[in-house]
Amino acid sequence: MSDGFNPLIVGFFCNWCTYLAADLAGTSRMKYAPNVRVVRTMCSGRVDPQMILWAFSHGADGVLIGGCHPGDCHYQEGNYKALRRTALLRKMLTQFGIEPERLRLEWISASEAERLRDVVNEFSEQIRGLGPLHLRPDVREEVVAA
Amino acid sequence: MASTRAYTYFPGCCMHGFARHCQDSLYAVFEDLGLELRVLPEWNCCGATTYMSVDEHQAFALAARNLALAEQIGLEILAPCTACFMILKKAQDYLARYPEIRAKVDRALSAIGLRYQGTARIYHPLEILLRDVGLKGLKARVKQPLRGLNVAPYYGCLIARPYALSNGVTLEAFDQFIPALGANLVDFELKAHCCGGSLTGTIEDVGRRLVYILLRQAKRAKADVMVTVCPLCQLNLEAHQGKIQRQYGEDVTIPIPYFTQLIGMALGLSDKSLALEKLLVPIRWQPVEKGAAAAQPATAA
Amino acid sequence: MNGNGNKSVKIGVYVCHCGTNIAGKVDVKALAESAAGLPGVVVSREYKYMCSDPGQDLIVKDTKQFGLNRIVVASCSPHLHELTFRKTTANAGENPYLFHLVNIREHVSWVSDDPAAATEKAKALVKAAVARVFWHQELQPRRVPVNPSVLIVGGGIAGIHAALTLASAGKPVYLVERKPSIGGHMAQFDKTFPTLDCAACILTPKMTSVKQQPNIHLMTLAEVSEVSGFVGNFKVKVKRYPRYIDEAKCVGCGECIEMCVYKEGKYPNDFDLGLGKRKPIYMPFPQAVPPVPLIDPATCIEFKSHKCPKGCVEVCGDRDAIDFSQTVKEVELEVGTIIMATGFKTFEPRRLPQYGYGKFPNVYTSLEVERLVNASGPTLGQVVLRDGRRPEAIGILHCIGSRDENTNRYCSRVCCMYSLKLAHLLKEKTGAHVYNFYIDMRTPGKGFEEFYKRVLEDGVSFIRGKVAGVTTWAQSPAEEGKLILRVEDTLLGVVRRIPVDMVVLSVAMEAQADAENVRRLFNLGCSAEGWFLERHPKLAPVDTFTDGIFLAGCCQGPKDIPDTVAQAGAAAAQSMSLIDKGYVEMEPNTAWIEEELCSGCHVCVAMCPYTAIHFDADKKVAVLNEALCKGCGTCVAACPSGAAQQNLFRDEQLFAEVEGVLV
Amino acid sequence: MSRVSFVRKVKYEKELQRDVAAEVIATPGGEKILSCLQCGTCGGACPLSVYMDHTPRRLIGMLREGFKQEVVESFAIWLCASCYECTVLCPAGIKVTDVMYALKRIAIHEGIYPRRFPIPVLAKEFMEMLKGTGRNNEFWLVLRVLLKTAPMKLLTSWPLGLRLWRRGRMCLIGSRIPKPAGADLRRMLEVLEHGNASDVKPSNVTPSQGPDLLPGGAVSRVNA
Repeated sequence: MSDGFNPLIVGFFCNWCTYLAADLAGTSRMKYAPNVRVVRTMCSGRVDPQMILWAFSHGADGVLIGGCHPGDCHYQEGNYKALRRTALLRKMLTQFGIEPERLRLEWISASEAERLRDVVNEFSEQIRGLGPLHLRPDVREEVVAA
Repeated sequence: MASTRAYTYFPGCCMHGFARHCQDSLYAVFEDLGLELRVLPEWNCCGATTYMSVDEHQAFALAARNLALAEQIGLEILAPCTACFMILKKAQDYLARYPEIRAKVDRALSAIGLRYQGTARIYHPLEILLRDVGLKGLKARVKQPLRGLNVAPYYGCLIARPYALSNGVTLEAFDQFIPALGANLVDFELKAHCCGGSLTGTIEDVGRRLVYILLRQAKRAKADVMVTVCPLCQLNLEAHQGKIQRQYGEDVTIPIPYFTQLIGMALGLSDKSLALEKLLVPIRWQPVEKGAAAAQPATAA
Repeated sequence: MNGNGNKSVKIGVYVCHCGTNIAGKVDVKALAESAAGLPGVVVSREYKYMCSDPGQDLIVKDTKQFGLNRIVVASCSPHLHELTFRKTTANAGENPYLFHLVNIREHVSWVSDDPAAATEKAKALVKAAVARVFWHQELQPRRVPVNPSVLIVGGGIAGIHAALTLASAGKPVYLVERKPSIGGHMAQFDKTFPTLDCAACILTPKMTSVKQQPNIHLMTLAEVSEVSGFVGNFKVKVKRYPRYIDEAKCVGCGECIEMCVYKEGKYPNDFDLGLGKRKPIYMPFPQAVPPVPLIDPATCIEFKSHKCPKGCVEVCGDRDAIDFSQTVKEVELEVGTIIMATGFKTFEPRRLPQYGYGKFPNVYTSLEVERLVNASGPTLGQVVLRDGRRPEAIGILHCIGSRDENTNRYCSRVCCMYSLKLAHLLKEKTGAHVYNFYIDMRTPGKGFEEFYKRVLEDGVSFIRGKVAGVTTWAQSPAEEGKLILRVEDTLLGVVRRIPVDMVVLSVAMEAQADAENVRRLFNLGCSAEGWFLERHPKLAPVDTFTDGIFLAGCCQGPKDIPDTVAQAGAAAAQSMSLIDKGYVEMEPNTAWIEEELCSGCHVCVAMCPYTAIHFDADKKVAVLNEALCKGCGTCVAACPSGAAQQNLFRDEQLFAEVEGVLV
Repeated sequence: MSRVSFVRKVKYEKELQRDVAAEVIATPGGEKILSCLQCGTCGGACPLSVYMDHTPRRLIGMLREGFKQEVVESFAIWLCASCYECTVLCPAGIKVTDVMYALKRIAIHEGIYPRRFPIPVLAKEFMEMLKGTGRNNEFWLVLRVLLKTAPMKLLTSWPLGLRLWRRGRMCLIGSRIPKPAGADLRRMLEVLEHGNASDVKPSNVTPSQGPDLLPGGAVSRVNA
């Protein structure tokens, strides 16, 4: 990229909604920023706060969690659990010196390919604006241990 | 009225010229209803439908300057000319939707120490009357019901199209102010059909033909008057009646009051304060005697 | 330690070109080369089509030759080919779950502009997969028996055809229909294109068969209210609304209708779209199945005042079929598979006020005209306007609510053909001059183009242009009293004003108004327009993302009758293939709890939406019932001690994958 | 019987200028012209299409195919009264009115319009007046436009002017915004015109030399 910083973003996408939206974006040949790398989980409820911290401590500049819309969860309410966990984790992130905006949770259904594209683009730009995440080495250890 | 509501009034250029009577009656009616109009200081022309043909960024900047000035005051903006109304709303829409226009306009505004935020709320006065006075409120204030007067509503194009009217407000809802004044509402299918705008002055044959279609249809619908909400429509519809009559050999004489003139008549305001004598085609309507009017409730029509 | 004990891990990486789909953007050579250098990778190759037989053979051969015990394929979405390559892995003699698929097509090559960035992204994803697959373990799929009963939701032609197919193969079918009769939209049509078969003549025998087929349990005036369970073993609750006439006792003689205090029909008949009138007790239409009348409590005097002489009850006599005391009942069903056949609704043209529907009485929708031309319709097939006149000129406007950014962007597919059919029928019945206003004429079906030609030869006017609006303002005496259509004739290059007596709006097909609720009830996906989402647009058009639930007919998208019937047959076959196999294999992605690590904190117990976890008070640990676990992994994420783990998504696997993507 | 004459009509690819579509697409509101279905809703809806040499639909079709000359010289673009009916109804979501504005701008910029044709003159006079006073005065505007286009029309227009004058609806002394604000306004417009705030005189578009407009007739390219 021309302006130097190219953010690395880990995307945790649930198998039933957001992952499929990403598939649909592909079959629709929509173009979007290449910064998000997707890790598939069955449900956004599987996304462990430790996994998010793990990502930040291993070089991620942002983490995007994609789940089904409220009421649409394939497993009834895993997405609500994800919602509560991210809210809590955001508070913790500040203590580690990580801007809470680096963690984003979005509801994207299987048919919302355009939304997926827009969210990925927008989030990539936002993280680009925030600049690279520089974790202090001691904090990094702390985060890994957390 | 206990409390006075106030609005920022954006007159637009014609209110000082050929639409003097529109402005006079607007002031009279608003004052009577306890609504205050405060002229936007240092306003400039909105750019109208013409400027866009020469330079779009300048056109948007002209509108944005007015909006930025109005934002400093914070009151809702009233634009009684539907061209101004539409242009201001369109500018707001485009400035929100196209960052490249916004950037250019922001830069131009900042050169003169202004900042545009996009928070202004823009209304046509009829919208405000129906919202803040309401049909019930209007009915209650009618002193001189326009009983027996057949009124065709004519809105023209710019108030009815993409950037127009707040959510949910329809022309059909607008129509209701006519029965509220005690007059008969004429079902006028062409109420949002274009009057030709400035074509009456540039490509006259074509412009006049459009006006003719409207006048003829209003006459056929047995309208006594055709009420307008836009000063340019108002001028177009009344100024060319003689020429049209000669050209098409058909009597198309019909008074074209501005809506505040009609409302003012029902409110019992004086002809002078409503500038009725400034109309090119005078309204010939004799009010029913006071006793008879009082005997029947105004809502009967 | 790896996922396989201490046996050394040997990974094979296979990069698919997918023709140019991947190779056109991602540098597949560089990708394979970079993978070759990753720890544990023994062989790394790229190949044109990995999913082809030679591609799969390559994996099998390599596995044997190099002793591979882990396979990574970088190709398309796991929703497309995960199963394919798991089978390949099994064919190579390894456990199928020692495989991982990397999606570098849908998630990389198709969505990237810049080849360099795409290649970078693909490298990261492959690196992650290699790191992840290291931790994979041998797993066995779970087997669950399949209940042979099938629930079919919706009794239009799709539901009817699927029900008959399954029932004749001996499968028990529950057919649930919301309306008082089955038949759906097809029962309302007059003729069908392009053959002009009478719709009733071909549909009613099938409707009667439904009634006679002992394997079909028909429930009309019924709606599914709750769905639980999963493929093979769904539990469904159905609400049955009262008909106030006992179906078992009624013989369908119709004498009760005769004896109603209303001598004439008074209320708009649903089936005739309000063009005909019915009594409070009525048959939806003559060929209704079940052939039993119903009572509308909102209009029946007995319900309103309890003062009706009740001629209906009297004439029914000993049969005693009329029962004013019926109430809503809920029944519970157990089924193994479900077929959705909930159909469509027609576009509401009041949304486009320029066409004057609802304002001008002689503006009709195409469905209304189907009733008007139908010999058993409200006018007995006479095409007369609402004011009793016979139309002399008729305009049929295509694409109302279709191909329009302001309403629906899609093409409804059937409107051109049904408009041609209506043009033909209207011309035949009235002798009127008929105009068709179209944007593009779409007749791509068997016999369709021939039919178009026939209608052209009928002398119908075809004007290429979308009518901008319908008005009544006349510009000349010839236009007085007419509906005037203003249109640009785009082929002849002139603007025309065409006065007609009748306007037919060829309205779009839309998803049912409650499609969103139904979708949630059955846990289905929906397109933005509200159509139920098929598993794959080409290769799995009747499957859904919920195993065991299939789609038939227009609930999946606009289609004509032959396509609907074909899809209904396919859905029935898919359902049957599950039933006849007798069991389904489930993804072994269930969770388990490591007893030694469990601190007995109870957190996971509350997390599980399926009550699959309970607390063993003696051992003071959580215990997971694998049969109830659906594999969401929420408990795993919540477990503070790492005792809860999920197959295929173990912590080690996911952490390695996260680390891997962060090159 | 008069003699039949045959006109050979063919359009060669080399005559086309496909960049004109790109120019329109680049202006706000013009971005959707590539999704035009050629359905003709705009032409059917337009109250003025019956007077146009090319309907809006044809203009968009020609624009897409690069018929620049025909499009920009079209009389139709000047007939658009910007009533927005087409924009509201277009099934492809094209802001047809904005497309017409873009075409007018191209035509004015390139000076392609008939000499003495009032609409572009009106547009430019309007702009000049605004730069002067910040507001528009119809009396002077009409006077200036008529003087530049059809001085003879003053003779037929004066009765209406007189009637308005008598009723106090003609304002000879134009309303203008206060001096400092007027300077602001000019400065703002100049920033947009020149990209900086320096005091540059606005460039004047030269009107073309061409035949007078024939009613309903063709407008030929005149400054080539």
